[in-house]
Amino acid sequence: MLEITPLHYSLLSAALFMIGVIGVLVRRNVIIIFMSIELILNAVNINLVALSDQLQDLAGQVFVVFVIAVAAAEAAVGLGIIIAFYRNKETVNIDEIQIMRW
Amino acid sequence: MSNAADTPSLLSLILFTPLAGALVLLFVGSRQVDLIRWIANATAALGFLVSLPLWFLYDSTNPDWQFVEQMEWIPSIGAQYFLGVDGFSVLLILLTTMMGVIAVLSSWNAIQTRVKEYYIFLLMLQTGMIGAFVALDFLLFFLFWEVMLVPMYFLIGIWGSDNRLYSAIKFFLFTLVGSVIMLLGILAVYFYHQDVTGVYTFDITQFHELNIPYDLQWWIFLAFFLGFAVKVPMFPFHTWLPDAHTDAPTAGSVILAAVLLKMGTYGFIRFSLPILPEATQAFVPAVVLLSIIGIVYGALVAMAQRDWKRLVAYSSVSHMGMVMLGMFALTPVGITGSIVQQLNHGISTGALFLLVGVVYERRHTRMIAEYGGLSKIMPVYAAIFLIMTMSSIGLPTLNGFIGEVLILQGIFVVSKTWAFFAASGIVLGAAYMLWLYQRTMFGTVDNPKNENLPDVSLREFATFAPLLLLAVWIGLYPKPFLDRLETSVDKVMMRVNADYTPRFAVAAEGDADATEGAIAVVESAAGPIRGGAR
Amino acid sequence: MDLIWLIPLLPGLGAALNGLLGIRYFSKQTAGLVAVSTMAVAFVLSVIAFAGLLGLPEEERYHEVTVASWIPPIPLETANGIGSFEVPWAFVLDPLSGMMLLVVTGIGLLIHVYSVGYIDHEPRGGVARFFCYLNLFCFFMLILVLGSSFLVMFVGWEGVGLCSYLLIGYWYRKQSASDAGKKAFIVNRIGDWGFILGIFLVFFTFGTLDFRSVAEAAAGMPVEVGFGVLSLICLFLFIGATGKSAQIPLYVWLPDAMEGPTPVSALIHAATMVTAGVYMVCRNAVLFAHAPMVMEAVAWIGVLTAFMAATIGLVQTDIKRVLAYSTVSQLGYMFLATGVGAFAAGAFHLMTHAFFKALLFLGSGSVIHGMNEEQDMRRMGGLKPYMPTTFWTMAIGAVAIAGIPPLAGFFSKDEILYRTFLHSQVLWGIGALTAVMTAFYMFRLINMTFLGRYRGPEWGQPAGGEAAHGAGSHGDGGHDDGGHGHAWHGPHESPRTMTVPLMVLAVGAVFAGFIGVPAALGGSNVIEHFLEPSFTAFGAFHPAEEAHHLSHTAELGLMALSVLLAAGAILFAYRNYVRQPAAADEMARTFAGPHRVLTNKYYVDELYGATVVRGTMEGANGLWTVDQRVVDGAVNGTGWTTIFSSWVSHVLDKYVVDGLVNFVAWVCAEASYVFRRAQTGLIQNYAFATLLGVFAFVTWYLLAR
Amino acid sequence: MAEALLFYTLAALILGLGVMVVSARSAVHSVLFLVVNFLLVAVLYVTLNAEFVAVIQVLVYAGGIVVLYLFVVMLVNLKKAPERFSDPRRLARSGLLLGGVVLALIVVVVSSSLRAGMASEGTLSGFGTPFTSGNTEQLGWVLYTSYLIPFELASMLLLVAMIGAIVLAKRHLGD
Repeated sequence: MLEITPLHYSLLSAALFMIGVIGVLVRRNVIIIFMSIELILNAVNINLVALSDQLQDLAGQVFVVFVIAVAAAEAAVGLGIIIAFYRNKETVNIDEIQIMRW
Repeated sequence: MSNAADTPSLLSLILFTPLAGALVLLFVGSRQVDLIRWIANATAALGFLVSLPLWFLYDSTNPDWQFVEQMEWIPSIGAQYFLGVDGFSVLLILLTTMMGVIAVLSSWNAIQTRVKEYYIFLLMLQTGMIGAFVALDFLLFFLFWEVMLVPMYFLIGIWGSDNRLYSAIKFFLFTLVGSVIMLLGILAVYFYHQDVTGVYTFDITQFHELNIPYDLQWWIFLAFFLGFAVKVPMFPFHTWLPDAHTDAPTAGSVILAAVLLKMGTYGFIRFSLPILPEATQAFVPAVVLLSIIGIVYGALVAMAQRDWKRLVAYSSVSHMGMVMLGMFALTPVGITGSIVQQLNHGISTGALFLLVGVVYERRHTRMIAEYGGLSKIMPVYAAIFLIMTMSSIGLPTLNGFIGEVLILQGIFVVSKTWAFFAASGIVLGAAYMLWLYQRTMFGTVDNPKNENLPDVSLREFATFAPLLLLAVWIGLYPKPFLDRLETSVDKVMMRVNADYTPRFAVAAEGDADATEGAIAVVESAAGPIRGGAR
Repeated sequence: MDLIWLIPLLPGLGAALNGLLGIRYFSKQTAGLVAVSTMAVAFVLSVIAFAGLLGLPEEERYHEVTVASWIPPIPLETANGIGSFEVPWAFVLDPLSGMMLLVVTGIGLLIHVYSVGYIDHEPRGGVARFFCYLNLFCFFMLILVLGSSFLVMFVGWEGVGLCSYLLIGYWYRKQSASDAGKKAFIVNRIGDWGFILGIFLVFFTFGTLDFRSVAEAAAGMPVEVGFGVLSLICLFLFIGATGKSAQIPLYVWLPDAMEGPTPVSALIHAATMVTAGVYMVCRNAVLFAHAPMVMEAVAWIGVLTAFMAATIGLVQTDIKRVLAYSTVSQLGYMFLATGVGAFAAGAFHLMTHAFFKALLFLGSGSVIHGMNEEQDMRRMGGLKPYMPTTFWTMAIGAVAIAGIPPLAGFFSKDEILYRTFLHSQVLWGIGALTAVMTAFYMFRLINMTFLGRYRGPEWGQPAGGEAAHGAGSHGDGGHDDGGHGHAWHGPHESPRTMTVPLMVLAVGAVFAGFIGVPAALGGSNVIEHFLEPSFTAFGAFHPAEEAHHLSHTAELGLMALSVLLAAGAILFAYRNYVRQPAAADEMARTFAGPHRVLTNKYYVDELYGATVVRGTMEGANGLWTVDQRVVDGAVNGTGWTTIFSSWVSHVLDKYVVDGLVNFVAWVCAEASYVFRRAQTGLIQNYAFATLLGVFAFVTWYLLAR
Repeated sequence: MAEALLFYTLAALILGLGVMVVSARSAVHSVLFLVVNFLLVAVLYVTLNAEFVAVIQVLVYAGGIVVLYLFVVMLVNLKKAPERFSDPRRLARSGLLLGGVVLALIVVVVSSSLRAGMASEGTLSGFGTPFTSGNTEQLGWVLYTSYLIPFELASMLLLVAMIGAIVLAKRHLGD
C-alpha cells in the first residue's frame, strides 16, 4: 500500500477519467462539458506518464506531448464553435443544441 | 545507341514540352487572349525545335532502337516508361511537331471563344500523339492512344461547326470501340508472353521477338485490325471521318488528317506486322481488297460531294487506302512508299484543310457552290491550292508521286491485278481534285460576297510555307527520308518474310568494299541491275 | 555535254522567276524577256550539246549524265529474283533525244518570241503567268525528252500534262476553257494509268528502268510470236501514248484544247507535247519491235485515227479546230510509221510536222489576232491583202503538210507511206486517202481564210461605227478585262515579234525535209542513219529486214501518185471554196447525213459523256448515297440500336430493378418510424449510450475471464 | 514513505478538484478549479521524472488552454441559463450512477490485470530507452527523430485548428 506502483496511478487516472465522463454526461453547460473532456485527457496523460516512467520508455511522454497538442487544437476549435453558436442562438445549453433530432 | 548518351532524355523533352506549355497556360488568366496565343505558339514552336535534333542525330545505319529511355512505371504488372524511336517514328514525330506548329498558328484568328481551353486541348493532343509514336511499351502506347481521344473530342465538340456534337460523339465512340477491342489483343499478347517466358511485360521489343502460334495470331490480328482500321480509317470503318473532319475546327481537321490518321497505319506497322507476321500474311488479300475498295470508293464518293471539306475528307479515305495497300504489299518498296505516303498525306491533306480553313474563316461556308473564280481575287491562294492539289493527285516532282509510285511498284510485283485496280485511283484522284479546283478557283466570280475576299495573309502564308517546301523537297530529293526508313523497313521485312536479307546486314558483311560500292553508285547510277540486296 | 541538265533547268528557272516574282513585280517586257532569254540560252546549249554529240563516233552517241540521286536503291523482287528499285535524276543525250531537244528548244524559242507579241493584250500579271506556264512547260518537256529512265520521263510526261492543263485553262474565267483543261488532264491521266503500269511491268521484267539497259536486255530476248510480257508492256506504254498523243480512243481532249491561247496550241498541242507519245514509242523501239502484235495494233490505231480525224477536219469551220484535227491525223501518221517499224520515219515526220504545224498554228494565231479573236472561217475570207506575210507563210505550211515536193512534209510523209506500203497495202490505202483529205482540208482552210470574198464583220471607221462593232459577235469574251480596250480597225498584219517566227518556221518547213531525202531521189536519208542507233540499242538489236523491197522506180511511182492525188485535192478545194463557193454548200446538202455526223465529230464526245463521264458521276452519287445510307446507316443503326436498347434498359431499370430497391428503402423507412425516437439529438444521450456500451463490455470482460 | 504520502495527497487533491470542476455551479469557478487541478497534475508529473511534460502541462494547459476557456466563459453570458437538474429528459442521476458503477468495474479490472502482470513478470521495465530525470534532451531527440512526422503533423493540426478557430469565431465571413 505504501509502495506506489503503476496501479495507483492507473486507478487515479481511472477515477479522474470517470469524473470527466460524469461531467460530460451530467452538465448542460457546453463549456463545462469541454472542461470535463480536458479532465479526461489529463487522466489519460497521467496514465501515459506513469507507465512511461515504469517502462523506461520515452514514447509515453512523447504521446503526452501529442495529446496536449490535440487538446489545444480541440479546445481552440471547440470554443470557436461555441462562440459561433452562442452568437446565433444566445445559449450554451446543450439541451437546446439538438438540431440533429429526428 | 551512341546518340542516346549525348541526349539522355531527348524523347521525354519532346514528349512533354507541349504538356508543359499547357500547364503554363493553366495559370494564365483566360481573358489575356493574346498572351495565351503567344504562349501556345511559342510552345508549339519550341516543341518543333526540340524535335529537330531527331532528324540530325538519328543514325540511319543503326538498326537498333535509338534515344532509348527506360524506367519502371507500374512494376507489379511489368509496365514501363519505355521510349525509343526508329525510322518510322522519327519521321512521324517530326511531322507531328511540325503540324503542331502549323495547327496552332492557323488558329490565331479562327478561335475566339474559350481560347485558353482550346490551346490547352491542342497541346495536350500534341503530347498524346507524340507519346503514341515514341512509346515502346504497349500499355504506355495505349495510354497515349486514349489520351489523344479526349482533347480531340472536345476540340470537335466545342469549337466545331453545325453538327459538332454528333460528329464528336461519333468519332469518340467509333474510336473507343476500336481501341477496346485492340486492348483485348494487347492483353492476349501480354498473357501469351507471360505464358512462354514467365515474365509479365508490355515491352514491345520483347513482343517483336515473340513467335505466337498461328491460331492465336489470327485472333489477335483481328483485334488489332479493328482498332487500327477504325483509326486509319479503312473502308467500311470510315464514316466517322467525313463527319469529324467536316465539323472539326480547321486546326482539328489538320491534326486529324495529318497525324491522327497515321496512328492507325503506324499501329499496323509497329504492332500488327512484326508481332503477328503469319497472320499478317494470311490477312493480306482481305486488307488489300478493302484498301483497293477504299481507294476507288473514296475517290468516287469524293466526286459526289458538295461540301469542300467533306470532299477532302473522302480523298483522305482514298489516300489512306493507298497507304494501307503499300504496307500490305509486304515488300520493302511498298512499305517504304507507305510511310512516305503517310508523310505526303499529312502534308498535302493537311494543307488542303488549311486552305479550306482560310476561306471558311472569310466566308463561313464550306459549300463548293458558294465559291468560284477565286483565282482572280486570291491569286496567291489559288497558286498554293494548285500546288497542293497537284501534290495530292501525285504529280511528279511533288511529294505525292514518290509515295504513289513506290506503293504501286511495291504492290505490282506482288500482284498485277491489284496494281491494275489501285492505279485507277490516280485517274479518279485527278478527276475529283481538278473538278474541285475548277469549281472553286476558275470561272467568273458569281457570288458578290466573294468579291472582296483578302488574299492569304502573312501569317497564313507562314502556315503553308513549310508544307510547300516539304512537298517539293520530298518530290525532288526524297533520299534523306528514304534513308531514314531503310533499317526500320528491313526490320519489319525480316519479321514478315523469313528469307529477307536486310540491307544493314549486307552492309556489315561487305564492309570491305563499302567505299568501292559507294563510288560505283555514283558512277553507274543508270547501270543494269546492281546488287542493292544480294 | 555534261551540262545537258542545265537545258531543262534554264526554263525551269525562268518559270520560277516569273512565277514567284514576275506576277507581282515584272512588267510585260521583263516577263517576256526572262522567258525568251532562258529559252534562248537553252537553245544555244542544246545546239552546242548536239554538236558535241555529232562529234562523237556513231556507236558512242549515248551520253548519260547523272545529276543526283532521286529514289535510292530499295530491294524489290522482280521476275529474275531480287532486284533493286532505284531511279537517279539522270539525263541522256543520244541521237533521238538530240533531235527532239533541238525541236523543243528551237520551236519553243520561236513560239516564246511569238508569244511576246501575241499575249500583249493581257494584263501585266497575266503575261507573267503565261510565260511562267510556258517556261514550265519547256522545263518538263525537256525533262521528258532528256530523261534517261522511264520514271524521269514520266516526270516530264505528267509535268507537261499539268502545264497543258494550266495553259488550256489560261482564260480560266471561261467555263469552256477550264472544262477543256480539266478534260485534257483527266484524259491524259487515263493514258498515264497505262503508262505507269507499263513502267511497273518494265521494272518487274527487267529489274531496271533505265532506257538503255532495258533496250539491251530486251534485245537479247526473242521476238514474241504470241502475246507475251513484252507485248503487255508495249500495250500499256501505248495506252500512255494514246493519251498524250491523242489517238483513238483518247483523242477527244485535243480539239477541245484549242481553247488555250494559240501559241500554246502551236507549242504544246502541235509541235511538242502531243508528239511525246510518238517519242516514247520510238524511245522503246526495241521493246516494240519485239511485240509484233502490239505493233500491228499501233499501226491500225494510228491509221484509223489519222483517217477519222481527217474526215472530221473536212467539215470543221473553226480555224483552230481544223488544225487540231489535222494534228490528230498527223500524229496518227506517226504512229502508223512506228507501227510498221519505220521508227526513223515516224521521228522524221515528228520533226517536220513540228515545223509546219507550228507554222500553221502560229499563222492561224496571227489571223485570229488580226481578226480580233474571230476563229470561225465562215466569217473570214479575202484576208490575203491585209496580212500578206501570214498568208504566204501559212501557204508554205499548207503545201508542206499536203506533201508537195520539195517541202518538208513530202519527204517524211512519203517515207511513211512507202514503208507502210511494204508492210500492208490496206494500211497504205487508208493512209494515202488520208493524205488526200489532208491536202483538201488544208487548202480549204487557206482558201476560206485568205482567198475569195471577205465575209467578216464590219469594222468601225475612226470616226463612227463603233456601235456596229460593239454589237459584233467576235470572240467569245474569254479575254481578261485588259484585253481589247481599243476599237478594232479591221484585219491587220501582226507585229514583228509574231511574223518573224512565222518566217523562220516557213524556212524550216521548206528545208527541213532535205535531211531525209530517200535513196530513190538520190539522197542518203541522213536522218534515218543518224537516228538508227537509238532504235537498235546501238547495234545490240537487229530488227528483221522487211521481206521485200520495191525498186526505186516503183517507189518513185508511189510518190508521184500521192503527189498527184494531193495536187488534185488542192485543186478541188480551190474550185469548191474560191471559184464556186456554192459548191461546198451543195455538197454538204447532198451528203447531209454524213456531213452532220462529221460536223458532230462522230458524236464521240457525246458517247463518252453519256457513258464514261455520266457513268462515273452517277456511280459517284450512287456510292455517296450508299455511303450515307448503308455504311453510315449501319453505324447510325448501331447507334440507334444502342440507344433503343438503352431505353428498354432504362424502363426496366426504373420500374423493376429500381422498384425493388425502392421497396427495400420503403420497408426501411417504415421500420425507422419505430426506431427514430432514439435520435433525440441530445449528445449526452448518445454519450450515455456509449457509456452503457463500455459498461457492457467491461462486465462481459470480467465475467468471461 | 514520503513518496507515498505525496502521491496520496496529490491524488486526493486532483480527484477533489476534478469533482469541483464538474460540479461547480458557476463556469468561472469551474475554470479556476481546473487550473489548480492541472497544476497539481504537473506536480505529479515531476514525481514521475517527466519534467518536460510537467512544464508543458503548466505552460500550455494551465497557461494557455485554460485562459482560453476563461475568455470564452467571459464572452458567454452565463447568468442567462441557470442549470436545472430536474429536467425529465436528462440522465443526470442515472449518469452519475452508471459512471460510478463503471468506475468500480474499471478499478477491479485494472488492479487485477496489473497485479497479474506484475506477478508474472516482476517488473515491466526493461525495454525502451532507459532514462533518468532531466530527460528533456532525450525527449527532444526522440521527438525529432523517430516521431518527426507525427510531430510535424501535429503542428499542421494546430495550424489548421488555429485557422479554423479564427474562421469560426469571426463575426461574418468577408468582413
